[in-house]
Amino acid sequence: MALAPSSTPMLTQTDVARIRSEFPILKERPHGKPLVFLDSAASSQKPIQVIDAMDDYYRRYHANIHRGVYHISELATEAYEEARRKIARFIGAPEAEECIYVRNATEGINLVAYSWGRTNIRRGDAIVVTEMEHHSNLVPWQILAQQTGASLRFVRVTDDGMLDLHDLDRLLDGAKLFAFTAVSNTLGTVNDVAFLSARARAAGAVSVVDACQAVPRMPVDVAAWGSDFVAFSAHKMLGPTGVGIIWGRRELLEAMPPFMAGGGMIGVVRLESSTYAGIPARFEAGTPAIAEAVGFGVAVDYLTAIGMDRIHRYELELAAYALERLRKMKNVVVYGPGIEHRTGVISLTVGDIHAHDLATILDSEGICVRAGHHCNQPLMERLDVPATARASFYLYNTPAEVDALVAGIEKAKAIFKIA
Amino acid sequence: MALAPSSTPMLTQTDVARIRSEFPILKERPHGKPLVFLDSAASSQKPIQVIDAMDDYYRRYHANIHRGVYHISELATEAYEEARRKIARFIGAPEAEECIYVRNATEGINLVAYSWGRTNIRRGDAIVVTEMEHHSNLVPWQILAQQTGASLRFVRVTDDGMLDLHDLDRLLDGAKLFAFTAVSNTLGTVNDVAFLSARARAAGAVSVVDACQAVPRMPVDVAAWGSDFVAFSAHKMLGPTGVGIIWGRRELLEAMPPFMAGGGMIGVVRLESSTYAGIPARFEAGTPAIAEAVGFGVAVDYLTAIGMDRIHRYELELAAYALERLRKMKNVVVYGPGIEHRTGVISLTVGDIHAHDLATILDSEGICVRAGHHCNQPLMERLDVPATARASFYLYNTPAEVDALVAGIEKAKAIFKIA
Amino acid sequence: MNDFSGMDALYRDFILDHYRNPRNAGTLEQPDASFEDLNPLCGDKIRMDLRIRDGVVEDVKFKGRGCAISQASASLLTESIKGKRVAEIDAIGKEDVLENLGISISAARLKCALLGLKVLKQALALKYADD
Amino acid sequence: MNDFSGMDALYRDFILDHYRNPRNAGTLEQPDASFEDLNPLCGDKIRMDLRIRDGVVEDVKFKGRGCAISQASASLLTESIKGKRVAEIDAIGKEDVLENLGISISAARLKCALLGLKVLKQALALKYADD
Ligand SMILES: Cc1ncc(COP(=O)(O)O)c(C=O)c1O
Ligand SMILES: Cc1ncc(COP(=O)(O)O)c(C=O)c1O
Repeated sequence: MALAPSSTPMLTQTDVARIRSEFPILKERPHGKPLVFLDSAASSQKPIQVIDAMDDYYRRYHANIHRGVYHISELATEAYEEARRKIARFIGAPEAEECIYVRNATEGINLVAYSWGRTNIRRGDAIVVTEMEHHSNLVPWQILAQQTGASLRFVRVTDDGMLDLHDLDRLLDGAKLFAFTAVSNTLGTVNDVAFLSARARAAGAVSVVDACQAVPRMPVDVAAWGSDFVAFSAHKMLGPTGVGIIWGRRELLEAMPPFMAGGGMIGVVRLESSTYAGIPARFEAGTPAIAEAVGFGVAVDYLTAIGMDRIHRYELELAAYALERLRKMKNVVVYGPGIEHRTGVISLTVGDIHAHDLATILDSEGICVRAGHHCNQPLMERLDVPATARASFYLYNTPAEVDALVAGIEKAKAIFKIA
Repeated sequence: MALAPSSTPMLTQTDVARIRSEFPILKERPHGKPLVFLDSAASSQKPIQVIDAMDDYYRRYHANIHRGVYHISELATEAYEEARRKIARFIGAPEAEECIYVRNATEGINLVAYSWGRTNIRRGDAIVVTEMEHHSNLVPWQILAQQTGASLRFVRVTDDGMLDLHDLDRLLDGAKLFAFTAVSNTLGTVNDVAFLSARARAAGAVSVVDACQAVPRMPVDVAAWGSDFVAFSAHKMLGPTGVGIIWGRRELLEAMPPFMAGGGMIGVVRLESSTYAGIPARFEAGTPAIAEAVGFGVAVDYLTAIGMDRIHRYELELAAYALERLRKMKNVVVYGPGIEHRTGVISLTVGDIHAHDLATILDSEGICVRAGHHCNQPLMERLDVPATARASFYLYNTPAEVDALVAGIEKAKAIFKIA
Repeated sequence: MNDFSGMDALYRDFILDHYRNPRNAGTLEQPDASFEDLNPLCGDKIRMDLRIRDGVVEDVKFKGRGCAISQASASLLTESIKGKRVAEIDAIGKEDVLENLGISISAARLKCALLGLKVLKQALALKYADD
Repeated sequence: MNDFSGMDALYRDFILDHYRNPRNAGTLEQPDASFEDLNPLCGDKIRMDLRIRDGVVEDVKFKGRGCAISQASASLLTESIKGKRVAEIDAIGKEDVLENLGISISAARLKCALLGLKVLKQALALKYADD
């Protein structure tokens, strides 16, 4: 995907300095070193605005929502629904009611697998997924296939970490569902969601997009994508843990049976049977993550105020600089495609240093990277590497932190006596 | 259930004053009146310790858990697991790993209905529930019955709001599962969980206890109860929204297939199929509610420090005083059993004033009560009342707030020109 | 009683009167249009039956249960539509209902106040979808 | 190099040596006891094969992949158990393994350091459950 053309100015050093000052955790000094947080792809840090909004919620207007007629319950209900509207606008959802609150993207995908999947997938049907899926967008489809007697088909990954699309239409032929990620959480590969969604639709398959790594880091417009379901988590985009969204097209959601049942999602309940509420309530059984929704809304405000196109471009700048420096290092292997096909997520290995050992040594320098399979075991098999270290960049990172990463890798090489 | 004998001293006025000072929201003045929060059965307020713990988490050590080898991720993982151990101790769970984090009690019950239910319930099997269940412990069983071809049987409710147990053994005969609440959220009725669990076991049925209203307000020991599954929510017991627990006996949990699938709950993932982790990870797919678990642990610390037996006795004291005052009022009908069978949840109606109107008038006096069916539609049918107003008491309430409630009801009567 | 004047204004006499003595209470036999709905969160319920001749509402009855706001609002609504043309009724909006009630309604109670209108509109929509 | 002395201590020469030149690497044909396990969160994997005669471990081989800590720890463990009685091996605890490594391990890496011991114990448990 090419850079979206934009007339808004770049994030300057001053902007980034201000942003950094709003993230309290960046003042921490693990092992006495400044925190260099390069693991935002796993979970981002939170600005003070988000933390304060939840604090304020609990201090001033916490109450259960929807069923309360008193003042603080009205405030809580309104804040919960206002956050839904903000999130809907943020991703270009035609209607706020199409945005269902879930715990995380994983639950969102499972909701589709249970509610849409169990209703529509039958023995002999085909489900298409890709070889670069996070376990959360793979294992639910494996289980659905096992339980229904459907078959799985796989879009393969090329040696440079891109989707191998040469036989896509053959794979999609007769398929009922196509689940794919917008951005690889291991390689940073950016897929063409609009193209893939259109191919799915042309084949009569429903598209399920794992947008966990896309919504935090680039402008997203689900209507322009033309997808059917899109899942993402608040905690990766400056929001709190415990909340995420599954967006779906109204016609699809309205035709789906409930996933979980209980308080808040019902119409008329009799002992023997019940009717259910419309969307989004039908899919939000029980007391929801209210404070978390409020925090999520403020996270979206924060990102919107800066501008997703600027965040995207800044992250690409950091990634380009990191790739340039890392590719020059001896005995460092960087995985994934070139900068024109990726975003700020970089997987690498260093000589015969296992990724865990590398991460431990970087940690001793205050540098946080992830090590392991990144919930991408099949992709690791495909790349024939047991584990990688992964550095991921976000709006609060700096070129100096890229330099710190490079210096940390040099120290690891020295300790392991590698040239 | 009789009051647990205890040698610990009662909560004094001074104790309660100190407790109140630790709940920031109690300083709010809705409509210019002091907040009188009598809706803790829907969701409790939070002490500053809980709010600060989550604030501190986000400011100092937020990171995704389990897969991070760096310092703050270790801190987050340890805090998440330490909270699990605290909660397990709090409810007398033999092992912390038997406590599965869920969003709320509703999800906990659905987890059992999907994972245990779909594996063990077959056409023609019987599922027993009671007429006083919250929708969250009724509708999941209705759906399970519909999907499997099982039948539902109902333990009825007596006119004074108790379970009618005269034909319990007949109802349980041949049943596979018995789902019941420990405490009615509408009537405050306290059921004898140990007795009901034992009858279930004797009949060969698995017991699923909705402990949403029990764990916050009385000492609970799931091992002594002898139940199989127990569900509850943090937000009703001083903890945050977005987290709850389903506890289950290890043998049962270990034999159950996953509910949701994705990151964190897997063993080996290949493209075609996967193996799953042991408990509790098997049931915790995706990034969990980490900050919320941390807050939940602190809520449990707070309750433990005061002592659940004292909290229970104090709440009963308030309830007894409220019952005494309310029962003396003309045109006020109080539902449910006598104080010896209940806890501090009181449903009432006032003349021909609809519960919503009553709640609106009370709100104008700063008094928060719930109005409606309380997610108990079948029970309302049974009691032949379309809606009630419900006042519920907790450790931060005072006798003066009972007086405020009584005065508020008098005002409502005056406005509605009722004697 | 001036310390609860806000509530006195909300539950003014004519609201209580419509609540306790709803106008056009009951049902019609073989109505030309009919609909029942409820607010599942609070349990308020309203059914409306309409007799329509040549595009004019000749008669209307409603049956319901719920709070003073929802029942009085429905009662007032039935009074205001009798003898009106369907096209005129189509034009009735939320604001008209609230103005008719003459009281200020909080967000939490808005659904109560508007339930009658919602049911009325559904009844007409169903009828003219059928035709 | 003294500014990363902590890491130098962790990855001291003899750890790197055991990592790069694991002792008793490989597999045994027809082992008397054998087990393979992995740490699913990080992907470290170890298999251990044992030849046991009269309650004494005559030979042991291990095969694995993973970090320096897990592989060096397993290598050291195989060295320490060769010729030992099964009863003595039963008595080996986490502390012994950590002492043998001679380095301080953070909570996150503890599972790495102990994977070899876990596999060894499982292999023996399986064998003696079978007998
Ligand atoms: C008895 C009972 N069961 C279940 C629930 C549902 O709890 P939650 O909404 O936290 O899932 C509640 C509270 O609403 C309750 O009081
Ligand atoms: C691409 C991708 N999909 C899915 C997930 C799962 O997200 P969560 O754990 O928030 O459900 C992640 C993050 O872990 C991810 O990066």
